[in-house]
Amino acid sequence: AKKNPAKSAGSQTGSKQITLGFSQVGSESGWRAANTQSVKQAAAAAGIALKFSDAQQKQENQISAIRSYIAQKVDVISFSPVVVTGWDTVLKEAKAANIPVILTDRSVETSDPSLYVTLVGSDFEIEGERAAHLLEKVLAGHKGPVKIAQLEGTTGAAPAIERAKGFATIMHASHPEWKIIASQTGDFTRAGGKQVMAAFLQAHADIDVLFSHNDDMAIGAIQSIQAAGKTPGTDIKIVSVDGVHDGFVAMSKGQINAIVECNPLLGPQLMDAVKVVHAGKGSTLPRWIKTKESDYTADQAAAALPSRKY
Amino acid sequence: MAEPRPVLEMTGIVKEFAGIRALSDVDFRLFPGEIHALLGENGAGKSTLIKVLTGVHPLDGGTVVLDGRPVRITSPLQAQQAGIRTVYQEVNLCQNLSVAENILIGREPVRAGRIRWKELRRQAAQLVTRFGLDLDVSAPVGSYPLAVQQLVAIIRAVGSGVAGDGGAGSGTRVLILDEPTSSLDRDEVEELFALMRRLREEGVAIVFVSHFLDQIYEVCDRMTVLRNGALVGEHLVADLGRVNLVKLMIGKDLDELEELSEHHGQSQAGETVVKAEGLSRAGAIAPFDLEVRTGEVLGLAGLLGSGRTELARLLFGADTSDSGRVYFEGQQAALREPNDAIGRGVAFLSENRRTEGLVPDLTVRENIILALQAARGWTRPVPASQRDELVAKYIAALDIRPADPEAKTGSLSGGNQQKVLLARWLLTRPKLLILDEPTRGIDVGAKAEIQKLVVSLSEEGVAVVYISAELEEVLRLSHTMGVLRDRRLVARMANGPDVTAGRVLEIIASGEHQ
Amino acid sequence: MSVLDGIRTGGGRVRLLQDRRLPVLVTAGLFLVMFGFGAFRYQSYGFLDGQVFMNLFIDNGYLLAAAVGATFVILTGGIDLSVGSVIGFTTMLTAWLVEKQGLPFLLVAPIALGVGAFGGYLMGYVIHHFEIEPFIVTLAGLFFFRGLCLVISKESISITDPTVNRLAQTHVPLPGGSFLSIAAVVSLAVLALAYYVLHYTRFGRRVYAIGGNEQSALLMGLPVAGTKIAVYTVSGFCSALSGLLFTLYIQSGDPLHAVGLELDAIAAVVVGGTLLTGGSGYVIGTLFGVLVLGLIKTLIQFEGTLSSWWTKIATGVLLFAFILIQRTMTARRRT
Amino acid sequence: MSLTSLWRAATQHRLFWPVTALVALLVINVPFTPGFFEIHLKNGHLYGSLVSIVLFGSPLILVAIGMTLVIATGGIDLSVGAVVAISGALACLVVSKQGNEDAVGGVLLAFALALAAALVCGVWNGLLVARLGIQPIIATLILMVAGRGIAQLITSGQIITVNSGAYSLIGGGYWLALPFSLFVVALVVVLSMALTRRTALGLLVEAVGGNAEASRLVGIRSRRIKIMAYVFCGLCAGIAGLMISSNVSAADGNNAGLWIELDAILAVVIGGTSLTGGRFHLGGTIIGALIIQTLTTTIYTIGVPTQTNLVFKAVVVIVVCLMQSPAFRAKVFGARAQRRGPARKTPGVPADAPQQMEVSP
Ligand SMILES: Nc1ncnc2c1ncn2[C@@H]1O[C@H](COP(=O)(O)OP(=O)(O)OP(=O)(O)O)[C@@H](O)[C@H]1O
Ligand SMILES: Nc1ncnc2c1ncn2[C@@H]1O[C@H](COP(=O)(O)OP(=O)(O)OP(=O)(O)O)[C@@H](O)[C@H]1O
Ligand SMILES: [Mg+2]
Ligand SMILES: [Mg+2]
Repeated sequence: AKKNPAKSAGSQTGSKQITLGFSQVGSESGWRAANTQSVKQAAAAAGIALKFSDAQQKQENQISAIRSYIAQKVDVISFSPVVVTGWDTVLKEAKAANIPVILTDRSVETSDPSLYVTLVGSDFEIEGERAAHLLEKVLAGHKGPVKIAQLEGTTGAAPAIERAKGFATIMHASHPEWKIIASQTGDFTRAGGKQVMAAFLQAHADIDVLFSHNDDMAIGAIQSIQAAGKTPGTDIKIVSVDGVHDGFVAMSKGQINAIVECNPLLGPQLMDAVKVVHAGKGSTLPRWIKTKESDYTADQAAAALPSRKY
Repeated sequence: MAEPRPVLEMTGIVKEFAGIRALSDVDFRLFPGEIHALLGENGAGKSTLIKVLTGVHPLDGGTVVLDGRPVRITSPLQAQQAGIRTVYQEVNLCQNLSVAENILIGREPVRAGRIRWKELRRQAAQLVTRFGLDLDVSAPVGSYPLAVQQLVAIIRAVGSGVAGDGGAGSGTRVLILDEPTSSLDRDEVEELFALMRRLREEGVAIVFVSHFLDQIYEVCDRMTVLRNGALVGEHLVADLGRVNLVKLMIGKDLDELEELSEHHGQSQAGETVVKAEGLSRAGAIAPFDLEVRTGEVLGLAGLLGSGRTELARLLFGADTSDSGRVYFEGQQAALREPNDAIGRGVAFLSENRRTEGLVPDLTVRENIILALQAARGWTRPVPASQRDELVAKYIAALDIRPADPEAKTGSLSGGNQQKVLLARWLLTRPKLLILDEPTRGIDVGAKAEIQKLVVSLSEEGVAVVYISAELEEVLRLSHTMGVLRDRRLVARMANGPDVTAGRVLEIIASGEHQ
Repeated sequence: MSVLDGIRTGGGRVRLLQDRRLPVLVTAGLFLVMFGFGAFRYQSYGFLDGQVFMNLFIDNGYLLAAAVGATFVILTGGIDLSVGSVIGFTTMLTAWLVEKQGLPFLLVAPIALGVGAFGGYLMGYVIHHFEIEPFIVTLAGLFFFRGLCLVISKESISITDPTVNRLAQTHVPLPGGSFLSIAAVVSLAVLALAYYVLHYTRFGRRVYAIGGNEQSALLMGLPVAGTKIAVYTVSGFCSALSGLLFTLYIQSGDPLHAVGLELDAIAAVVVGGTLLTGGSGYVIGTLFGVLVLGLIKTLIQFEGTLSSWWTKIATGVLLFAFILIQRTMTARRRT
Repeated sequence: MSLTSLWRAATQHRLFWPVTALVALLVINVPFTPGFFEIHLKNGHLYGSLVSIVLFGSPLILVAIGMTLVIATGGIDLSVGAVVAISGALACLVVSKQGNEDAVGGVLLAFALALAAALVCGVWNGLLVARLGIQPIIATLILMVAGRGIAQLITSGQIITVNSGAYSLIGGGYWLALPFSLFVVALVVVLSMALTRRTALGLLVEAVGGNAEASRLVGIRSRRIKIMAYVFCGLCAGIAGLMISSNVSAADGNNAGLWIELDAILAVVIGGTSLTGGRFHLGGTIIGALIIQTLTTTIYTIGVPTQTNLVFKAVVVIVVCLMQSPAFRAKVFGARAQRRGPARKTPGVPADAPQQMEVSP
């Protein structure tokens, strides 16, 4: 059922159609799936020929994918870096082949900023900070020390590290009374969140707040909290990141108190950028095109729920 | 002349396996330039003594003195470096390597650390031919029959001594051969003996283990007899007659052997059990016809590599045939897998017990029950009571030691393992029993038992195909004889007083039968 | 002795049947067929550009180095699961020493190699002397080294060291305008060395002997202990080397680098026709194994229309198709 | 005196070291979680660390049991993780498609389909290994890779959430105040014990694993046996998949059962079954699985810093394995053992042996 790619190879056949080579990190979560979805749809809508490849969470795959895009002489290359470091070589090759590069979702560390045109995405560290601020709202009126349990994402993964960092910054800056008494990785999965939370509840009778690096872990944790005979959202306040559909469902039930949205639907923004870049006006773009995101608390949940696409 | 100093002296040797004493306070001494027989029943402790000496098993007690210096040998490597070369009972070669490598590995000719392959093959070929063999030394050793492999193992052991290269092995002081002849034919045995004598002249001390008394009396100067892991005595071969020797070994007189003389009365020709027409397998055995009736013992004679095993394997469906048909009790059978044949009441005792027979991790009981169980299928286990009774019966009947159904089969002595495999097939009550080298590594007493067993089975109407490297045995037992040569069945004849070893050898040599 | 003539002829036949080079040849052949297929299907994308072929080496050089090490272990009938973690650890250690401690790369490299080799040695020692299954010991190794990565730092460290950059970006030009990376060249050198060691040194033959039958090898008086431990040391060393190549390739240390790479390495070895039971196989086969895996990736990337899950499925299907054909072509009659 | 002999007998027992390790691990928790061994009733069901160990450990136990049989035949199955994902995904898909997710009928249908899929996976592996003679590790690697893809194909990359009391029972629910999964595991264990030890299957499996060629020559249909083993393993993984997804009432094609194959193999080996095939011990496997689950829980409860989780796990694993290794004990505690070893007493030479030996002139 594979169509002969030669047809879709716009750039070769001289037509005006733009070919975009997009290398996705992988498909590790619902969030990611929504992200992929959005990119594909936006490309179709914008009439851009998309060459998509999935790196299965492996940087080496992403690099060789980018290489193959260079070999295929696509017009624009875009990718969401699996890690922040180690892109110089391949990006230089892209530059040498003068193919412009657009980052999505997360940024990279590089010696030479001219290696990519712009970044379409969000900033995990800031998400962490936003989470902390949301928690302030949630805890409004609460007196005395706050014992926080943290569900980290996959150890070593950028979002996990940055979100923790951002949260900690605010905490240390302005909340001496907050204390993280337990922190473990739940690998961004529901099962992980549930198991870890169950163990936390055994070990610490007195957790006031749960900060979860994504909704899935929070949802898992909620089940453990209930199993322990407590009411999530009341006995234990919960703040999490992402804003996937199920997260909002939980929030509308009052089980999650607040969610920091991290919007995967950046396809349209990306495609706009691609067009601009291909038109050679890349320099006009900002270095960082922020995705449209907002923060939600339980009271807004019900209203927002219907509009959640992912 | 004054007695020379022993090259090797072992005193008070003790070895225990999980509390069982395999050797208790055994003394053993070995003089330069002698061939010393190590004798005993199956399980007496011969191989264990050898393994303890060469550092395969750690000593539990006792001392070893080599050339007057006490030594502690903890690995076969050390043993080799001390000038002790060994051919262990079960052929120990690396099937994946070529004959040449198996002979010389560890002592490959190298220049600047680089193996000289041509030279390696040359040396190997030289050793092989020196032994009167003619093999393709670059073929994987696994592709040769067991007998050939055994010869290769021997060549490896003695080779080093003979081809005095500078390697770790030069200057063999002691050569140990644990049942080297168990699967050899006369000619190879002759070659081996010639070599042993040559080495004896060179002052090498040789330990020789065998269950063939004639061979003992043919080459050995001195013998040490073990029983149940204890020393029974050391004698000059000249001083001790067979009867006494046997008596020493098994602790009771043995006259059954004589009694069981030239049995091959009229095979009360029953109806045909198996009939092969033009059965063949390329490269292994030429098309042959053959027929065995109930109660008939068909003996197959032939030299090493003549195709006896192959013939047997075809009848059993262990290998698939290229051409020809097989009939069991009249109707034709397609043998794709062994269990096609087993379903028709065929049993096959392989000559190669280690790779094709035993499941070493399983207990004696499990190994014995295996064939029967396989026949019944996994859904119908043999009832425990019946199983234990059967197992107990055959352990007793074949005198398997230790008589413990829970013992790990892998830890049994060679001969006892062979008996376990025999028992495995006997309790399937086969109609056709194919025995390939059934008495390999079996001691005199047990051998007689097994031969009697064959006779009684045939009297009960079981058809038997009997393969043995020992021509006398075949002649003694079989009603009809088949002679193979170069993988072809060249002659079939009824056995009788007129059929003698000489005559058979004649046929083998000439290749046709007048 | 003439009775053995028959045997000798038989020998020829049987050897023909069991020629151990067959799997390698088949693998190589199939690889070429597959490549031809790709060339035909994606010609319009410059698949035939010599560089696409060279990229196979550039993008899989580190895998080749690791797989070569794994070949040694597998030839003895063992297995090494720690490969991926050791690679990850090496990238981390290198990056940390170079960037955070400011040591020169040329000093760090030998340290890293030493650490990897020592790790392998330890595992080999435990495996042999304490008779614990290689699978488990090296699995513990897998956990341990991955853990060490994180202990060094949870965050990835990018390497800005000029030496590294130079090494990473040097192109070794080849006739026809295409080029190789230093890493690719090194990995090919390792391959050649390994071939020499396995086929022209006593050590190499001992590796095969142990794989053929460890018990026999012991009774034949070969230094089994030493060889086995050495083999794991070699594997550790190759993994570390692979880690360095990976560092050059990616110019960063990341605690999650090369997760699960051990399976790729093992797959490459096995696809290359080596038996996991040991004793049979050629390191050259491993090269083709690596190339095949790399080619599968490349084909999928050139296809460029596959969604995430179809990528996985396609990988599995291609692998299956490959092994199936290889299997049917090398299948031989039981004797 | 008799006590020491009793002690020796105990230490001889196969399960001694695994059980010791398990107990030790459990005890480690007490200082950190004083109420570790407490179990009390929380809204109608038992609640406590031990309970959750069993609850979360059940899937691993199941997978490990299946793996044990495969390993006993001399094989290995890397695809169990993928199978877990597939069955979970399929079941959740079916349930979520039901109008009324709580309808028992729909849930049972989901189970049936999921297990059917798992069975197919098992057959596939079995055929590759037994019929085509592909090396197990690579044969199952194929499904390990492709299976994840299939699972994601089913969920189309999303996490399928189900809100079905009936469905959440099997992996997350309680029955008679006990985790329901406990009963499932118990059932499977009893079944597999019966299957292997009441019939001759166990013996035949061990024979095939112990010496394939010999087994062929005694007429064992080793192919069938192997295929059965892989099918059984697939089914176990399938049930585990149902449990895992039901436990969180959601199917995650990408992460469900990720790397569970390694833990399962680990459990099997810790339980005393050799990867080379042959003898296998289901009891040991269960202990092994519990050890691993306890280890996981311990890491969470005693507050090991995230980045040292793996080092901690590695150390525990290696210590457990060393303790089990006779060679290690011999080398380390060897010295004493030597001395305690039987003093050489004069052996009983049979009476009829010649008392004085003639020596050659
Ligand atoms: N590895 C082992 N573990 C336990 N018991 C053993 C082991 N090896 C040998 N034995 C026991 O030691 C005793 C002597 O065995 P050994 O092989 O020395 O007998 P043998 O004289 O060589 O007999 P055969 O003539 O049949 O070869 C036997 O009872 C055997 O069961
Ligand atoms: N040179 C050889 N190369 C490969 N296989 C061989 C060779 N010689 C013999 N064989 C194998 O050996 C068998 C033929 O010898 P076979 O063992 O049947 O004869 P035999 O009379 O039984 O010898 P033995 O007395 O040693 O058993 C076949 O399995 C054949 O494949
Ligand atoms: Mg013996
Ligand atoms: Mg034979």
